[in-house]
Amino acid sequence: AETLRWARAGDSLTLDPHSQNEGPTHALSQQIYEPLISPDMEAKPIPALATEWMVKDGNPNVWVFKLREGVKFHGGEDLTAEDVVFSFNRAKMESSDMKELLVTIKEVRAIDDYTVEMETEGPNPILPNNLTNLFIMDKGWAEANDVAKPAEFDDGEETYAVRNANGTGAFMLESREPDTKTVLKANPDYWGKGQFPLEVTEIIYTPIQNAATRVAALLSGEVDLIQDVPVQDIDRVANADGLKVGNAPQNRTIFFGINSGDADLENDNVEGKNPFADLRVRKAMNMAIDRDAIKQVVMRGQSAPTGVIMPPFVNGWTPELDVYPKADIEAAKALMMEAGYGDGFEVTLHCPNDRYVNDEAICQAAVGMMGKIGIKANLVAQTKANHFPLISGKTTDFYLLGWGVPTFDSEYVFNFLVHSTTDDRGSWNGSRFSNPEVDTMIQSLGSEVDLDKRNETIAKIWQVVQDEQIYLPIHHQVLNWGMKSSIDFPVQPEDQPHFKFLKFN
Amino acid sequence: MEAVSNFLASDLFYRFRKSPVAVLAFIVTALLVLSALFAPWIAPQNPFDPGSLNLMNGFSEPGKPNQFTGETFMLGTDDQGRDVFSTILYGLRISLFVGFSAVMFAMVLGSVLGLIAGYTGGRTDTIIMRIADIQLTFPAILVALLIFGIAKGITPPSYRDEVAIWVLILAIGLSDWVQFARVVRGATLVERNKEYVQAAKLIGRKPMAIMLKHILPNTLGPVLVIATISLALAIIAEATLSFLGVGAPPTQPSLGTLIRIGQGFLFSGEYWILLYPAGTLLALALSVNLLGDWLRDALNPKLK
Amino acid sequence: MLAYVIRRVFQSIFVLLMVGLVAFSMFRFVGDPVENLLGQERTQADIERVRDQLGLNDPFPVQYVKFLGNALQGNLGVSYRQGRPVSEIIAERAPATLELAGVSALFAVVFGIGLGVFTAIRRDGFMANFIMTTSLIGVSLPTFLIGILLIYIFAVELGWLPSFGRGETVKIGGWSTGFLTESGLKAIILPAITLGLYQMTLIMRLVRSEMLEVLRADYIKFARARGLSTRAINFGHALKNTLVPVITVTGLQIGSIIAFAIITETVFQWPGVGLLFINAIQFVDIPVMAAYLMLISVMFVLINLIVDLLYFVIDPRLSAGASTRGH
Amino acid sequence: MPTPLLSVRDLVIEFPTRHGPLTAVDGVSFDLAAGEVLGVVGESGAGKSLTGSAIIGLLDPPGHIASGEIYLKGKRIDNLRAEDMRAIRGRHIGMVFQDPLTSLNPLYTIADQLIETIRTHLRLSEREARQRAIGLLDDVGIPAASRRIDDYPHQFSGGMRQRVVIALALAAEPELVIADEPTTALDVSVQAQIIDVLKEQCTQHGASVILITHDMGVIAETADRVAVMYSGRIAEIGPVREIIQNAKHPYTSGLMGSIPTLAQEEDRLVQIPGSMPRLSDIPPGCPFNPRCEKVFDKCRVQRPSLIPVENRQVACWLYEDTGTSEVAT
Amino acid sequence: MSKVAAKAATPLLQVSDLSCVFDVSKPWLNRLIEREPKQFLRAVDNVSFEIRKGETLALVGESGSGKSTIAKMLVGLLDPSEGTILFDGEPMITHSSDRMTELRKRFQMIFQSPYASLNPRWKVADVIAEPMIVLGVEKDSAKIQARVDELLDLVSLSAADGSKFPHEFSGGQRQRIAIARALSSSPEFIVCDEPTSALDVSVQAQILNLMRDLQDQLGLTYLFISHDLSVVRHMANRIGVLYLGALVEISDSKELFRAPQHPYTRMLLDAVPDLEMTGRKRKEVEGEIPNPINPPSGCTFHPRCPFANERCRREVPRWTRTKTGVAACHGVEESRIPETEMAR
Ligand SMILES: Nc1ncnc2c1ncn2[C@@H]1O[C@H](COP(=O)(O)OP(=O)(O)OP(=O)(O)O)[C@@H](O)[C@H]1O
Ligand SMILES: Nc1ncnc2c1ncn2[C@@H]1O[C@H](COP(=O)(O)OP(=O)(O)OP(=O)(O)O)[C@@H](O)[C@H]1O
Ligand SMILES: [Mg+2]
Ligand SMILES: [Mg+2]
Repeated sequence: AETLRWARAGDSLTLDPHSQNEGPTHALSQQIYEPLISPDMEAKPIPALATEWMVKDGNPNVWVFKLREGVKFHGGEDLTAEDVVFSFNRAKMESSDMKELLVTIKEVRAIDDYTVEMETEGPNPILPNNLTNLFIMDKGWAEANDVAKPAEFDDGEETYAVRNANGTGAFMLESREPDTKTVLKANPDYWGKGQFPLEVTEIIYTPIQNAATRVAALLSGEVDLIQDVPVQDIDRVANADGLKVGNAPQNRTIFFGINSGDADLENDNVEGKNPFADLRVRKAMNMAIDRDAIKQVVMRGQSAPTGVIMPPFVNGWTPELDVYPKADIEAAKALMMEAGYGDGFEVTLHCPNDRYVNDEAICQAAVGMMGKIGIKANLVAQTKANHFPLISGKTTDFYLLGWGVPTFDSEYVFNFLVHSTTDDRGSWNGSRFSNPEVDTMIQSLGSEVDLDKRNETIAKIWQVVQDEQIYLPIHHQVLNWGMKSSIDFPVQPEDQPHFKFLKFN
Repeated sequence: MEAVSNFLASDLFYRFRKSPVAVLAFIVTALLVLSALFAPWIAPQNPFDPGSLNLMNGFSEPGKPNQFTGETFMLGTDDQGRDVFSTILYGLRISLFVGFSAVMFAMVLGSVLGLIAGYTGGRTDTIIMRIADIQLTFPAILVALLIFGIAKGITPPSYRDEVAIWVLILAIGLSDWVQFARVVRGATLVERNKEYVQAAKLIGRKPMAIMLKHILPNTLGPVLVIATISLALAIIAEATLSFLGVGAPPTQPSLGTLIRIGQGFLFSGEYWILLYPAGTLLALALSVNLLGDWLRDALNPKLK
Repeated sequence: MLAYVIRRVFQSIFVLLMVGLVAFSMFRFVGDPVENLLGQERTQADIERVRDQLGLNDPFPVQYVKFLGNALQGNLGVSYRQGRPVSEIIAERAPATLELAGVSALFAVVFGIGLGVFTAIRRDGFMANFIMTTSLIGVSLPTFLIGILLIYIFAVELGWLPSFGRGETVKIGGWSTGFLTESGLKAIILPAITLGLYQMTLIMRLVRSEMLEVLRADYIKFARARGLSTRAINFGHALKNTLVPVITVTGLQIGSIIAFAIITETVFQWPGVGLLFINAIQFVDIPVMAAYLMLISVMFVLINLIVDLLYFVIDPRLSAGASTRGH
Repeated sequence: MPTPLLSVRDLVIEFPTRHGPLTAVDGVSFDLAAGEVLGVVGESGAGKSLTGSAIIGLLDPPGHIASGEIYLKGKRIDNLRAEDMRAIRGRHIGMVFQDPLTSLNPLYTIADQLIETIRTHLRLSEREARQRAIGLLDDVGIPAASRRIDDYPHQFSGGMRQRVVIALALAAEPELVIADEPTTALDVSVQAQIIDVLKEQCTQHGASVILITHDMGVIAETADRVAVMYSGRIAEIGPVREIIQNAKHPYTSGLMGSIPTLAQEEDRLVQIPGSMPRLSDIPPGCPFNPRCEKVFDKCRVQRPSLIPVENRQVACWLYEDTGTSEVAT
Repeated sequence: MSKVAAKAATPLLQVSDLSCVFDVSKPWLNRLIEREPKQFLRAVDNVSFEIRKGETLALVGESGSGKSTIAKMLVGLLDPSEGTILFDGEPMITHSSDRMTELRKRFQMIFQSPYASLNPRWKVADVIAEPMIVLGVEKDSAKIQARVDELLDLVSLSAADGSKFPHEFSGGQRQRIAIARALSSSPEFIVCDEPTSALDVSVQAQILNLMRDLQDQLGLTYLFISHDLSVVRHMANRIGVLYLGALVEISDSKELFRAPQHPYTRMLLDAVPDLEMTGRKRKEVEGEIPNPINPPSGCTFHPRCPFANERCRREVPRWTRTKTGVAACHGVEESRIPETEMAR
């Protein structure tokens, strides 16, 4: 029997698999519940509860999923197509946080006990990518415990599913004290026996928020694995006896947003004009950023500098796009001069201080770099709860943001960051960039079945994004997990450990 | 002139000279205050001018040339390539400024309210002291957090940097005025019944004049003691608020902010980012505290 | 005395209302909870819907009155973040904080009074001076730094004590205690010292100066003149008289121990209400924050009330002429 | 001559200061017979209290006995170990302080304080001690003593409290009671009562008394002998009646003249110019010389010691060779 | 000499039916719960007297008898609850501030404690000059300086002392400074509240002498408050005896000591220790002062009075002319108190 003591900064918010769409929450759910298609330790989709899936012959609007047979829930119930239909419908409900991922799905139906069909509004070639965090619950259990609906924030009662779980996963819930300790036990009847190592018999999961304390816990041997090793402590952990650090590029890119769309800025000292509207200024800023220095010093080598705002896993990414300019202050200054801002200007830079790896330090470094070309950036660093509303509320003109692409497709990026802000798109487009042509192109992606054609459009849109320099990409984040040397466990790009893969040596 | 020679001949000064702890504490405090005052002339670098920093200098070890730039820094550099020595000097400036101003603010507010409460008595007294009680009911750190929250809400984001320091001063000051008010009120209650106050009333002196000219100077002894000790507390409070992320802006770090930044590097071997600012803070707070302690004993006639 | 208690209670209620109001007004500024509740993919319509559901669109006074009304019925709302009743969460977390605060307070009071008495009696001794000077270090470093340093020394370098958490806990009724297991007892040492150090120093210095003052009092001199033993004088006469002023400050300090637990709990990942509060701030979990602030002030008010009543027990002058202490 | 109860020899009390030690009491010597009442008068700061405190071993540091000896029943007590001296205090020497309001611990009942004192010195059970305590309170004139014994000090008036203090001082039947201005803080009409109680009790228990006071009147009525102190020294010591009616030392006679009396008719009081010197600048020679009308050269250089004149002792050069009074006024 | 001058003079100060009541009730909630009524303390109870120009009236009485309260009312530090005070025919309380300033120039006060009556943070010269400046007696700073020097000289200090601080002086010297301050606005009337009770006898003699010298020189009128009968006798032309806030006897100074009328006056005199050693045996004084909040009924002195009867317990005595002055005593009125000449 091997116990694994696991720690990360934040706790899962709820055990209800559909009420929060958030990393740490899914990370815990992944151990207990399973989706149809699950990401593996390289974030590649592999069969989980579904063994096969394909577009239905003759109808591009329908996906067909074949379910795994002989799967039992922890409570002993058999997994059937009924449960899948129930779970999808539950996830589409108003109070679900997963519904946005499923908007294109019109209907989910059980064909027989082990076949499910999903009909979408139009052809949706990338639908399976959206399903890796969509967990399947047992219909009977949910109904018996009155949790047929995901928990609502406001209805005052705690629903059973928030604290209890009945999944098909490799681990079963033993006990849970939110924010303190959660204990999982190996599922003796797991279908995957023989397919996965399944060496862990017990997981003790403790969130430890304070970075220093978290590292201390690992160093003092009180935990076996921590997910968020501060970059500066990597060496210390790696060099410590019996500890090692694993790393992998993460599915998240860090970049600066600049308001190039408005006629005038709120947060600057230039009257009646928007300096960011001038492409030369944006180019100059891009050139002023020394990404290598940020990598070298701020990130301690733990980042991949980039010239584009999408991680390399994403469809649409090319090495060419990823190329970034070398820092060139002189050239940048010249551009500023040319744009008429030789004397610089002042602007406020908004930054979160508890969201991304060294977010505040990156901003500080950027302030210095901007300073070198005459842009005086006043840094406002604050907690994410204050930061993000500025972006979505369009009240910041210069800000730091990190973006991951759960669908592994550029469309996701375009929808949120490039499309003009409308009711259902562009909600995070703090650049205020708005180009009707580009918008049309983005809209076409959703229903384009011809993948080549679709990729062509994607490339075109990226070209505009790059030419217009609407964002200033910085780097792709790198994940670092610190663990006992005796553990053999790769780092998962989505920061989601699947402990059924973990091996001891 | 006369005042100086009087002071030099006074018992206070004599006792001061005879107390090695007090002398040492005074020297350390004076050194720190002076170096903060003259930071722009002493510091090799202006760490508050981000444009002049070179990120590549980051994490230079004290006294060793940087592996990329070859530059050498006496006390090393932090994660932003700021010279730790310079940053300490500038941070000290901020810490001392915040500390002094907060204590000043608390002192003026507390003394005035205490004076009015003690002198006027009656309902005014009750109201003021009730407010003080409520204030005490609410832990200082929460008060500070609260004020910070409110100030953040009502100031436009772009001015936050400028107002951050003032908010800090307000927050610390507001959580600290009560003890001044209590002490001054207590002293005022004693003084106002003394006959010299009656003598002043007798000739028709207005309450304002009596409070300011007669009573106030006689309450200054204890106020001074509290002020000294509060100064140390305010500096620490500033550091604590910085730890909670509501302190001085990171581009203009105070000692507290520096420590908050530095504590992240405790395990990674860049001890200097934490050690030197923390050492400075300790030296400052300790010597100010020791001075306050000594002053309290020295000014307490009963303790001779 | 009854009148006194009644007056205190009324004042306390007033204090609570004030605190509630202030606490509540703060929420408007800590950030928008909706942003955290909804994921990246939310639309403007979602935001509006949730705001409406949470009553965030009501005018501020309406929100406050609603909150108060519910609070009076013991309903502190539901945590945005955990989706559970706040009262339940608090009930679950309170034992950790109370145990920590209790041990810290005990540590502060026992050592504070002990060392205070010692340094007062041995006023000019080397040990006393040494203690006095080093004790200042305790108040010259911010709490969080002391905590981190303790972790570094005792957990990482020496490996003697755990660096975080409460260790094993045992549930007795609704109360989970760490006092009954070895790991639980070990786990509380560092946080309790971190949290209590400042207060200990304060109490110690206060006891010392009060005691020195009392030792000069006429009745002490008279007690000496009657040939009473030093023990009887120091502990029977001087200490008891010292306690009268010390009690107030100690009461206030115990209150701030609970408040300062925020920092200690953050550093030691101590699963108490302070940590809950800090998490709540980050997630703008308004109901939790409000409940926490109210809880803290209720505790403060209670402690103050107890302190005030203690006076009546200790000082016979008060129970006779209850008005002698009026402000 | 039998050994006196108390004998003070050349007592010198000093305070170390930054300018060297200050001598607050300088060469005080006197004897006290059993059952005798010795009055000590003098202006504020003359060293009366210090002398009293030194005898009972309660000088507040940094004050200390720099030289001299104190004997109680022939046994030297000024150099005893703290614990031995403690056993003498209360048991052999009792003390009454000036302010009855602050002499009692406000947090304990009268019974607590009395019983504690009694049981510290006498082997008595709690009940016996309580009985004795009630008896003591009765003796000092506290009405309904058995009921009031469980009251707290604040429940008594000033006069009653001073009675309690006297009871406490006498609790273990000391042979010597030092009363340091026992009536100054009390009302005029009560003062006399307290002095009466004190004297009566001491006579009853056969205790000697050192009565320190400003008030010549009190001394006149109470004391057998009086010592007049000036600047830390005894200026004149002798039987009360004679000193009051026929003071020898110019200071004493000045002092007597400066007291307004009920009988006096003069328009002006006798007035000694100036004031008593501060400890830090006591003039050489006789400390009174700058204020003395009859000063001559020797007074300014040489310090007079007590010279027996008639049946008293005077520290004044006027009486140096005569030994009798020729200049008496 | 001063005593002679006093004879002809007209009243400078007329006090009639003066009372001062302090509300010493517990807070209302306590009263509500403990069902107690409001409590009042009559610190001064219907006191009437007058002081003629140039004379010294003394008030004696034990602690708490209301001496200081009367003094404070006379100089305007405390508002009377009832009664009037006429200063030179003018009511003491005027709301015109000009009139008030004019009045204030004419009276002054000397306090008991030489330590508390001088502001420790002020230089002596400033202390003395303050009344002049505030009352606008003198504006020119050179003249003020000259006047301060003159005053210091008048009280036998040197002009150089003006630049020192109070703590550099002995108690007697400080009281001289306080006197100098009192004189700086050239008042006619000075209230002295136990000016020497904190001083040693030898210094007391200096101060008393100084005060009498000044009275002769400047024609001052004194209200002299003390609890010390021998001092009072030395200073006063007439003496008023206070008991529990009420005047019980006013009489010519010498007469009072020769033939005290009121039993309380007798008791006070009896309590004075006998310095002359005449062998007079003091009479044991009975009891203590009652609580002024609940004073005894009738004549408040009756519980301690050896001559008290039913009437004394019931009825408040009225003023009776006596051979020596006036007294408030049923016994005196009924002439049932034996005429004991004092044995001296
Ligand atoms: N702790 C001290 N340090 C310095 N000098 C002291 C100290 N205590 C007393 N003295 C000095 O010793 C002298 C004698 O003091 P003592 O108390 O015996 O006077 P006293 O005659 O009792 O006066 P009083 O009548 O005011 O009580 C005084 O001049 C006083 O200033
Ligand atoms: N402000 C006040 N509030 C309530 N009671 C007061 C106040 N001032 C004086 N008294 C009371 O009035 C009475 C008379 O006081 P006052 O000070 O006039 O007495 P006194 O004769 O001057 O006594 P002493 O000799 O002690 O100075 C006392 O019982 C006192 O307690
Ligand atoms: Mg004395
Ligand atoms: Mg008085």
